[in-house]
Amino acid sequence: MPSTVPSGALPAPQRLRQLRTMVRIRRFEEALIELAQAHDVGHFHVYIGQEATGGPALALLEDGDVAYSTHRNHGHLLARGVDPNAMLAEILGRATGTNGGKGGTLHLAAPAHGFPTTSASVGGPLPIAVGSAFAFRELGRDRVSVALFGDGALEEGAWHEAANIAALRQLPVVFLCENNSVGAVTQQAGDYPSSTLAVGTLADLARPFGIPAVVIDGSDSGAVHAAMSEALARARSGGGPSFIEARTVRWPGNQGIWAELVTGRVQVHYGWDPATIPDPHRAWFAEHDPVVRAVREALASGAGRDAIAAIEADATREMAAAVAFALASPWPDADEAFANLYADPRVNALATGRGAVR
Amino acid sequence: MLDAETPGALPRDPAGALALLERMQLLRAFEEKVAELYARGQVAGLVHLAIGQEATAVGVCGLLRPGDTVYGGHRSHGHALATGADPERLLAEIAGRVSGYARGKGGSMHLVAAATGFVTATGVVAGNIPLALGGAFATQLRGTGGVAVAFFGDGAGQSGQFHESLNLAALWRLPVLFVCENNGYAEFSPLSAHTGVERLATHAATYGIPAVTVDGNDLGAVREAAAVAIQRGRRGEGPSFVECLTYRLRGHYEGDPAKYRDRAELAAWRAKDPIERLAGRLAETGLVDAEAAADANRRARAVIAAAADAVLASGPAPASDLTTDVTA
Amino acid sequence: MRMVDAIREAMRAELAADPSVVLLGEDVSVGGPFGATKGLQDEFGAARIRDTPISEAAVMGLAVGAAAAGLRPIVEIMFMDFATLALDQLVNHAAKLRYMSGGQLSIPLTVRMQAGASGAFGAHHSQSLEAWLAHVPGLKVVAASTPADAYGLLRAAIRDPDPVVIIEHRALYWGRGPVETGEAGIVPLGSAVVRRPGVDATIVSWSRMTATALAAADLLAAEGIQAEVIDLRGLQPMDTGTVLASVRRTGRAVVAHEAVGFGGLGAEVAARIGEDAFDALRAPVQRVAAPFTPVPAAPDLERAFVPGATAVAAAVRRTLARPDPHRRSLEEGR
Amino acid sequence: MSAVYADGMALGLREVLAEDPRVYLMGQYFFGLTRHRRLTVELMRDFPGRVWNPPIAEVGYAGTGIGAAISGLRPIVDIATASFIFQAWPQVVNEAANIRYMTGGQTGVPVVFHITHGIRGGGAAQHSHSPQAMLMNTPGLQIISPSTARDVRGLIRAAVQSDDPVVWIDHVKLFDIEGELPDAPETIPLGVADIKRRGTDLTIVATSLQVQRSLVAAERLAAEGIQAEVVDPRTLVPLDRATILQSVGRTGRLVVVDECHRSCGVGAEIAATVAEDAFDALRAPILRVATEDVPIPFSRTMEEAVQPTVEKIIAAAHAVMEGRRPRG
Repeated sequence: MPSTVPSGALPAPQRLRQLRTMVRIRRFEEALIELAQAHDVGHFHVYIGQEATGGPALALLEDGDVAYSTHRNHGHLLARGVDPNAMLAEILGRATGTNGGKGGTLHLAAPAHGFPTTSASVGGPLPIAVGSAFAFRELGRDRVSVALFGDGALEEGAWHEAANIAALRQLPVVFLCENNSVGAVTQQAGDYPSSTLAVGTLADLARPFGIPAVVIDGSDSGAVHAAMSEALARARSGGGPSFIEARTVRWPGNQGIWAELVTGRVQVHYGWDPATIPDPHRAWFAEHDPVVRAVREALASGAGRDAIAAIEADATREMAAAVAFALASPWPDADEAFANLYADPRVNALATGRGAVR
Repeated sequence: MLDAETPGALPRDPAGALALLERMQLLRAFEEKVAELYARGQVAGLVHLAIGQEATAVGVCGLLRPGDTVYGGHRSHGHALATGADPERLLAEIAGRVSGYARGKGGSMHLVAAATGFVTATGVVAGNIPLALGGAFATQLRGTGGVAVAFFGDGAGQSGQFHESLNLAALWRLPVLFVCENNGYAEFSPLSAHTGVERLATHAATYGIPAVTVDGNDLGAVREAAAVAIQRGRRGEGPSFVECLTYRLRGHYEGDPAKYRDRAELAAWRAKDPIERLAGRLAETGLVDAEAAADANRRARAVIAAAADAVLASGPAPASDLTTDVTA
Repeated sequence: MRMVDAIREAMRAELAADPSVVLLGEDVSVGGPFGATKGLQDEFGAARIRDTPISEAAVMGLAVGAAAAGLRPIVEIMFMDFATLALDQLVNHAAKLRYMSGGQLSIPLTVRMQAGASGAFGAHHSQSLEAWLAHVPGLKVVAASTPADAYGLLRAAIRDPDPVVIIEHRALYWGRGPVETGEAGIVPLGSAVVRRPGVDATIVSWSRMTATALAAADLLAAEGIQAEVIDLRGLQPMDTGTVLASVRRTGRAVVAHEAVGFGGLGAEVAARIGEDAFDALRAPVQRVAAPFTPVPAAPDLERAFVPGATAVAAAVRRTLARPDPHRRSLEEGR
Repeated sequence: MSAVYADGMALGLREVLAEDPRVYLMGQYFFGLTRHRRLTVELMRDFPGRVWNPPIAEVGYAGTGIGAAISGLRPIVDIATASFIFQAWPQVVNEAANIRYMTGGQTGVPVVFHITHGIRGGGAAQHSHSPQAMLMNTPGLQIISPSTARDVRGLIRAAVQSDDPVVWIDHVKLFDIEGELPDAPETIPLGVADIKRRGTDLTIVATSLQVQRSLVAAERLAAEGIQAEVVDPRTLVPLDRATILQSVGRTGRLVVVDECHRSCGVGAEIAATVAEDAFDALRAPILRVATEDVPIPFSRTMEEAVQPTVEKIIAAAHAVMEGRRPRG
């Protein structure tokens, strides 16, 4: 059984910083779901319920570190400071989006913030993350590459091949598995926690490779902070890869294929006034919601309610503005569809048949 | 573990013991003949020999019964022979003759002898492992008690298909036997250059698949481990994993000078030749004396020599066969 | 009946008729993302209707092995894009085992793949990759444009002794049409059908583009141009005879598909027409297809990516606008 | 200076390794199992640490190459036998090819994937693939397909210098083909075809090994008084359509020779595009000489029958000269 990391004790300012990120992620996703009621946004995946994993973990990365995310990437990008205006615009397919409308929700990318590309192919990012780690090592850069993935990615062969290479060459990569399968509707595998993986503990999959592995409560921002700090330090000091399994409980709105805001918007005062939590989803907010939990922990660390309420108000305003920005943004020109296939304009023109060849 | 009365351990009757020895000798004679024909230019293509690994093929396949299925890889002449496939038709296939099992369409790496349960071999490392799962799935659905066997080398253990297959077999409790013939080399480099994992059986254990590592040059040890695993499969208790530590005495393929390994290592493994070890043990126990063993070897070589003569006399695969068997 | 229901009814019929038919896929027990398999597990049990891990390679390989052992597996690939993950098993194993074994093995495997660009799913969930599969000897590839064909082709595929890939366009799933169920509804693989007769030009299309081609034919009819629309249905093997017969009558051809044009199946159709109906051609065969780019996510860009009826109609007009002097001079020169 | 193709390859690799410290070779089978394998050994000796032997895990190390390229290296990833690229497919076509476009131009993937394609003699169905048509249908990849020592050396430089993924395709039967190498390194730009032989009567567009076969065919045709122009596109993506169209514009007749399977092969695209844009110039149907639509059979006689040969090229040339289809 891999070791587990206990919740760390963090000071109030750090708690508040983490909380700000988590509330911003939540408000972003809530705004997106509401937006989808009125506009044809297409299909997307939200990060609600996992904020305490990506928020604190990715806040620890430094300039030049990279992270490779998945179809459920919005929270990851926000955690590293990507502009929500550009993110939402991309999700709506607008010219002002992070990818100029060519990626959409599944492929949000922001290289300047350490997200070179985002793959929506399950397991796809893992070998690529290992490759960045390989480059860092060979180039003598003290940087770390993070592979972000869900429990499903471990069912792919790509995981096995990537883990083997990372371990064989002791590469500076962190495998951060966000196991949100707890409470999933399709769970039916009897003895196993995941419906489609025949292992008792996902982190056990890293063991044969000799990769240090921990299981943590992904709703516990202190535990995430501690585990990620250790993994990053190991990577930077030449100690090779690490594996973190962060377990979270699935948000009730994520039960179907389309996210639904069945719980309504979270209110930070649920943290100090649990009686105000609406009934149907009381248990989730009170016991599992990482945002409400972070509010409680911030209070316990000495932070004031006013400061927390201000964070919420700021985030609400920020995301309302992002929605307005995205909706007001222009659509890309149809000609844009033929740009960016290749860097060399001559090759691009030859291949697409558009634009000047020479 | 099994006691001496179980079907896994070496037979206690001289005829049974001799039959196993003779089958191993047949595999050896067959592959030496392939090497000879290859050197003379009478066999083309990529040819991978398993000389030195006969105990795993004969050890496992000798325990199978009709309805069981076997799925091999690029080094699988022996596996096919061990299921009882006809040496002449196999050799003809390897030599690209019309009398081959696949009328020359498959060749050395893609042998198929469906009638004896050797469903297919593949030239893609690890590609056969999921196929074996499919055979196991079919017998599970039909409730026949049959098992499927996947033979693969240590190089396959680093492949994603290997991982996916272990998971799926464990999840669905498929009656499949994973036989890893760990001969220490993945193509041209030692296993340690491919993975930090020393025993590939460790991966199986992660999925809760019962896994053992045995001396793959000891026929008795292979049979014992395989027998336990096969029984488990027949009883509906799911997959098993047997890692056989062995060695190929020739290069990765015919023509490979195998300079990447040293003479001492080769000599040490020659001393552990599975056929000589079995013969020695049978002589010690008095079941089969040296003379009987030598007679058996002569018989095996005669069978192969006759097969080779027939193959060389038979015609090449006709070009008119080219477009048949693409679809039904 | 909606196409998605027709697909389910086809599977239901074959599952009921033949106990060796099994269904494997991610989340098929709950119907998959589009509901095509809904209720089948209740009816046929968890042994035959199996949820799989997200392990496309192993699942495809397992299905190939099961087919070799006599089952008739149906594999659902949630998005055709994910076929990339199973390609080794499809190309190197499913397609080849009969041939490599000299006919000893049969692989009666059906692979359903949902495909196409709609709904702004972006580059990893929108591709039409039929040209790859049609290039692989040993695989059969079909695409349905109507609920009736979705039903009939799928039943034929499941009964076929060889691996068949059936391409289902996501944008067609909820479209309705008459479906004749039962044996009479079975559609033979590799048979094209003329959806609309015409005399002036031939439009060859499949999958969603057949509706686009028909819309183009309506536009042209208003101008007095009668375009014949062929729905190829079978992409490999291809019913070249129906195509050539039409082109020999009309002398002009347009091939319209949603996949990327360069290296696409349209090139194969055009090349066959050029080889075998050269003398009948009165204008160059025009290809209408997606540009040589990945599928963009933005709805506007996606619309720019998928060829529309106006593009198809314009291509037909181009073929008609050509005078045909060189052909005559060639004849005279001989 | 005179050199064989493999020497041109080795020289090209040596030059890019020496010039650019970001270049890494991931894989050791650049020369397959041929006698030229020693060239890789020499590169390993001269560029220590820059040549890596990965596990048999194509998805894993292809992706590793992609990630390394994103983060500042210029890896040349050797998938070896082209048939194995199907295992790496998700990374090559779904990740590498899409990233620049999907990210709206933010992230480039300067990786090179090397494969050795084609009918090699006894490779059978799983070691003889020519997957370039499938790769060609994948926007985002560039494909180089050299046919001479000079071209491979110059195209390697272009591939490594490109900021986007390149698939580099060799044919194992090219390795021993003699050619001339210029004294100084040169870069041959992507998307520029080369007219390998001038002629006035018909155009033969050929790729990879088939360029060499077409040149032999052209010499024989010349002996009959037919002057064939042989155009080598050298890169399949981007394709230099202009050079091909100009040639057909001059000759009015076209034979396309390519080793892919006929249906949806490289030849289909070239035939279709010429028929679209040089229709008025065409005086005969375009004919394709391709590998038949069957898996590659193992046996020599059948292998010979499925692939493009000098004789088939000549027959096709005669047919287009006469304005008819060849018999059979």
